[in-house]
Amino acid sequence: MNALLILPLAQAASGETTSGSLLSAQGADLLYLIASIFFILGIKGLTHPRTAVRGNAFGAIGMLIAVAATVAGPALSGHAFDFTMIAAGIAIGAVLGALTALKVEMTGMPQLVAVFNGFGGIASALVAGGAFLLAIGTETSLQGDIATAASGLIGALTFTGSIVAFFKLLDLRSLRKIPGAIPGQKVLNGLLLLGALWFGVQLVQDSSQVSTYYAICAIAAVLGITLTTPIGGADMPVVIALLNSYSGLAAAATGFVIDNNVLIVSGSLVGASGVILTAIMCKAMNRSLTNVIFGSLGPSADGPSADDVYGGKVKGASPDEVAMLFDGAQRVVVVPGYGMAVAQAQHTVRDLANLLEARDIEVEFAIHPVAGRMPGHMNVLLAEADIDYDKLKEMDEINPTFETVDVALVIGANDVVNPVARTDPQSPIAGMPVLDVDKARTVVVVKRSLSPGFAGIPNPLFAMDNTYMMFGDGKKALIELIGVLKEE
Amino acid sequence: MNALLILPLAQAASGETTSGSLLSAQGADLLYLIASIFFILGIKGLTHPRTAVRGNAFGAIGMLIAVAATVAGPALSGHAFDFTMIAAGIAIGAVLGALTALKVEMTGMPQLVAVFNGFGGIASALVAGGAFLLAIGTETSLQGDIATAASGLIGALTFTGSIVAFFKLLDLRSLRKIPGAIPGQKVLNGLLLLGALWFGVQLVQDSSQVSTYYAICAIAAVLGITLTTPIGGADMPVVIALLNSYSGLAAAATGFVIDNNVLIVSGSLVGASGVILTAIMCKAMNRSLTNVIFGSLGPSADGPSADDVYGGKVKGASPDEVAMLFDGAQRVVVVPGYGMAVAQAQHTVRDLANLLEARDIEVEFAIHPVAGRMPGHMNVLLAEADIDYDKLKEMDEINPTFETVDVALVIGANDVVNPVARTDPQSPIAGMPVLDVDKARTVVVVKRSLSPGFAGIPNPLFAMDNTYMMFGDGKKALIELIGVLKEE
Amino acid sequence: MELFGCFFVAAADGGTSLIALLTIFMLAVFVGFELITKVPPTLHTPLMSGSNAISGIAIVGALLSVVALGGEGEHAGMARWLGFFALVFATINVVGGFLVTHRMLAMFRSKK
Amino acid sequence: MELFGCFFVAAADGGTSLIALLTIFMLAVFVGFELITKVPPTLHTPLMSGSNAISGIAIVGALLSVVALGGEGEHAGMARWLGFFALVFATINVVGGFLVTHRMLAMFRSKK
Ligand SMILES: NC(=O)c1ccc[n+]([C@@H]2O[C@H](COP(=O)([O-])OP(=O)(O)OC[C@H]3O[C@@H](n4cnc5c(N)ncnc54)[C@H](OP(=O)(O)O)[C@@H]3O)[C@@H](O)[C@H]2O)c1
Ligand SMILES: NC(=O)c1ccc[n+]([C@@H]2O[C@H](COP(=O)([O-])OP(=O)(O)OC[C@H]3O[C@@H](n4cnc5c(N)ncnc54)[C@H](OP(=O)(O)O)[C@@H]3O)[C@@H](O)[C@H]2O)c1
Repeated sequence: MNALLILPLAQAASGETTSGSLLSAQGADLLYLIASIFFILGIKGLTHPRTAVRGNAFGAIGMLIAVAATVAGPALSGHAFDFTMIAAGIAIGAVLGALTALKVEMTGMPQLVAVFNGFGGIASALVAGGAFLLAIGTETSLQGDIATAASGLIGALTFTGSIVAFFKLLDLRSLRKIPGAIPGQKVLNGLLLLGALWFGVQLVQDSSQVSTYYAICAIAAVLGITLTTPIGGADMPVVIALLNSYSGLAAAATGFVIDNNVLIVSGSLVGASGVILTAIMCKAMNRSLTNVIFGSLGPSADGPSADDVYGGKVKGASPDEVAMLFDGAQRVVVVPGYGMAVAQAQHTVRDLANLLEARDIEVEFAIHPVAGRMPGHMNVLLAEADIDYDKLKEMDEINPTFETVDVALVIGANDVVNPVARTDPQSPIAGMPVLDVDKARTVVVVKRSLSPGFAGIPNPLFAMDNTYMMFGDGKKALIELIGVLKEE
Repeated sequence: MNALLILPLAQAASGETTSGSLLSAQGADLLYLIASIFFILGIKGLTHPRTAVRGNAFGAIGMLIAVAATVAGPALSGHAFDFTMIAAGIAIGAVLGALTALKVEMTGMPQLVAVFNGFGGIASALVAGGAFLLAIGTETSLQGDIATAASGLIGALTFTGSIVAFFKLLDLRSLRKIPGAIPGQKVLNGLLLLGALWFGVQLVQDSSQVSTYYAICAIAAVLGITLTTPIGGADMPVVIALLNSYSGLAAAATGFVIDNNVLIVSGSLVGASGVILTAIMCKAMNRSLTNVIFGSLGPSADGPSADDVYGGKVKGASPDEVAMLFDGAQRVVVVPGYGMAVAQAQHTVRDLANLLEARDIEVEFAIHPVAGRMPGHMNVLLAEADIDYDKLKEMDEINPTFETVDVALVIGANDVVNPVARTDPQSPIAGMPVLDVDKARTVVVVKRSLSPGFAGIPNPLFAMDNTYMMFGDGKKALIELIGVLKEE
Repeated sequence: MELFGCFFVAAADGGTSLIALLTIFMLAVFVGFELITKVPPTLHTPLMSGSNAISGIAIVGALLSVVALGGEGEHAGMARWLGFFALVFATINVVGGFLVTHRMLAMFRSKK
Repeated sequence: MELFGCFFVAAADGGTSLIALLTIFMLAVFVGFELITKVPPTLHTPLMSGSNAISGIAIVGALLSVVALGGEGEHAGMARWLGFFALVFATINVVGGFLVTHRMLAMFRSKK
């Protein structure tokens, strides 16, 4: 279908002006162009922490301009429509969005991003669907038909996929065992995709049937579920980044449907962003995207068992003992991991760092690119706790210096400090770049047990001579440690 | 005028296909899109020496695609035209271009770029003019009229400006004294610009007069001359980069005239490139663009005279004496400057470096961003002499290490090693970042006399205790030095 | 409608306008790639939520769809509800996305 | 034709097509800026001559103008010559520019 042929939508794109609108169609288009510039400047702002707040504001301004151009433009004026419904839609959305954004814990960011992603995707699919419905009975263009089918497919898939990701992230541990690939999973997915594409072809050949569009969306929605369900909960961040990219592509496709440049520009920006983040995460985990989506990463049966690795070699240490390790230390590096996020220990970590610094100890934070469950997850948590970002060191920067570290304090990190990645080419994380914590003079690991991290493999670091395990919940253990240090 | 209304040109842009053309209008447009992608990938290739050759090839392929799309597209087919004339035009251009490109000495690059720039500019202006002529008598659009006027103005100005720059670069020394700003120069330039703009307005108001377009071009051509003539010959590189940017803008404007995306995309790329190079050069010279274009940078009367600076303090050294300085040296840094280019000494420098390296001396090259007369000028010359680009160090990298340099060998450089830039806030080059050659243990300067460099000021480096002047033409002096070193 | 060689057919249907849209798409993808490879890892989470908010641009399409609220056709009723839900979802995405990104970014600061 | 507020008038005349062209222009400028700031100083001279060659894209316009060679109008004769010279100049720029850039770049190589 070609939205250009629907009268009201068309006026936004063609040359006609409806008397009564504040802006001519060209005026509105010019504002859309300005909005695109703001979006680009917004992303540009995010390339540096100093300009990032302003960049985000630019993005918001761009959105405001685009909305204003639409409202004041010719498309909305001169038509009888239920203004209450628009106002209600915006009000409901704004309140829900604002509440969620203000209430969410920083540890809940992955879930939030997942669910917002899904909303972006479904909105695009719904818009394309609306335009499709309105165009029924008119002649349509191949361009519009293809874009409509693409928008429905990608949008619906993004929606259900994101919702699954959301639930998987909500409670990682309990859901982790459940799904697993059902037999013939890949065949099923393939069939679903073929089905959706088949209906897409139908839509292009005959764009007068509403049911075709619904069928595409329904199949894509099922596909979104079957694709994401078997993926390990901890792989969800990669999936989310990919879905982020899809939500952008859906918006761009909708731009082709309604012939609107600003949708195309911003959709492409988001699409590129998601693709790059996905690639970064896969690289940091040394896995291919296909492996993340179709491979299963379970505890490998043939690797060394936990007993082999730990048997009799693990030394526990009480907070008092750990406190003594800091006597005379000059350089301490804190390695935060997913467990710190779970324990919400970031503020306690900050207090500890301040205490150590008050003793003239140099404290730095070593941030692994996939520590936690989102790219940059640790940075956000530590920033929340008001820790100067100059103290956060990236892996490549800090790795060569671990030999001069007196105490490496590992808080709830596991896989990202597992030396097996370097030493055992058979291990499931072989080749994944890790923080070389084992080279520090002493290592203190704070976690609740010897249970494995996301990759499900034992970690020989815990059994090293110079490693001390301080068992306990991240936050509680650190509070005790702080208590001891203060008493001294 | 609006080229869309000219029948033949229009077919390239509208939906009609002329029977007999190989490609539909849409096919041609698609090829133009692909050509644009090649241009972007071409520039992207230039971001690393390893991919640069491929990048340039991509650019050439893009151009080939664009030309093929035009020739095979509907615009050229089905019309009676003199094919011989096209073939002749292309043949003449290709032969002249290829000969120039293959014959030019690497030291002549600035001149070559200048003259090619001018050709690009005039070609754009001529195309816009041709389209304008053909549209006379038809109704024209404001967009097309504005773009035509812009293309004529920028194109003609770029042409004459580049030609002046070319001649100034051909023989710097002899032309340098001649021009100087004539009285009332700025007023004249302002009047010319106003005149050109006035005719531009005329053209927009009444696009049926050929003479209006000629008037714009003629005035702009004069303006190109009066603007560039007073600018010092050594400032020409900045002017060339700016004109480079203009030639891109002219192409983009022509793209608006004939409604062609590939012209707009590639024109904008070139425009951006020129602007950035201009900014980089201005920054490296610590001058503003206005100062380059309108200011005059002569020997400042109030600065210390050459006698004050040099009187009795300059030590000459023979090749034999200089050769001895290399005995026991461990680290030598070569600082090439404009004089090396004039003397065409790059191959001799390479021989010298090889000789020193054979003696286990570490040899590096310190490249100042505006050494020579073009950004990257020294890099090209040294690369021509087959010197590994890993040995070329940028200013910021090498400056902190000059204290550990045994011999700094300055070959035909002057301003870029003048410590006055750091020490004397009154000096015309105050604040320009320079290579801290004066911190090396010994300094050897190869030049013909004590005469100043481009900035026209004396250089206290030459009078320092640990500086030895080896007077003579760069190439000859080095050959003698090599002779002595080989005898030893 | 012929499907084979559909891309060219599509080009033929949409005219230059489609090529212009594709050119815009291509250029925007390049801009996106170049910019986003420059975003430091520290800012990857805010980038994700911020770009997320930008993908809520579908709000513009949702607003345009509401003109259907006054429409008469057979499917206008359904289109109205699709538009309404699109509006709600897109607004959540936009408002929530920019706000939460702001909250996160406001936490980043150098004490230097 | 009114000149004041000419930008808006221009938009009104050219229709969406002009905005699309402006969008393309804007995006291409961004791509250019982002890419070119990444070019190392070593390659600035080849960048200058290479981008120079790209600005010879006016060759496309020159080729399109030659259709005037068969034209009949009052000014066709003049337009023909303008097109011819545009073709010569643009071809010199293109052929010479890419060749000389290639010559320069071929010299850059790491011996590692
Ligand atoms: N960041 C990303 O973008 C991303 C994306 C996809 C996948 N991943 C994967 O996620 C993993 C991240 O590595 P990681 O080292 O950060 O985490 P990890 O390997 O998943 O290990 C987390 C550890 O934290 C401990 N823990 C859990 N709750 C705790 C609490 N309340 N207090 C203290 N400790 C607690 C757990 O041990 P206990 O149960 O014994 O306490 C667990 O061993 C990598 O394998 C990476 O590939 C990351
Ligand atoms: N690279 C750019 O992009 C660019 C652009 C614009 C302006 N500039 C300006 O150009 C200057 C470049 O500095 P620079 O240090 O390279 O050069 P310079 O300051 O111009 O000095 C060049 C020196 O080379 C000597 N020389 C000339 N011919 C020679 C020969 N045959 N053999 C040996 N020596 C010879 C000259 O002294 P004798 O006559 O005594 O031999 C002269 O002092 C800076 O002031 C910069 O601002 C550069």
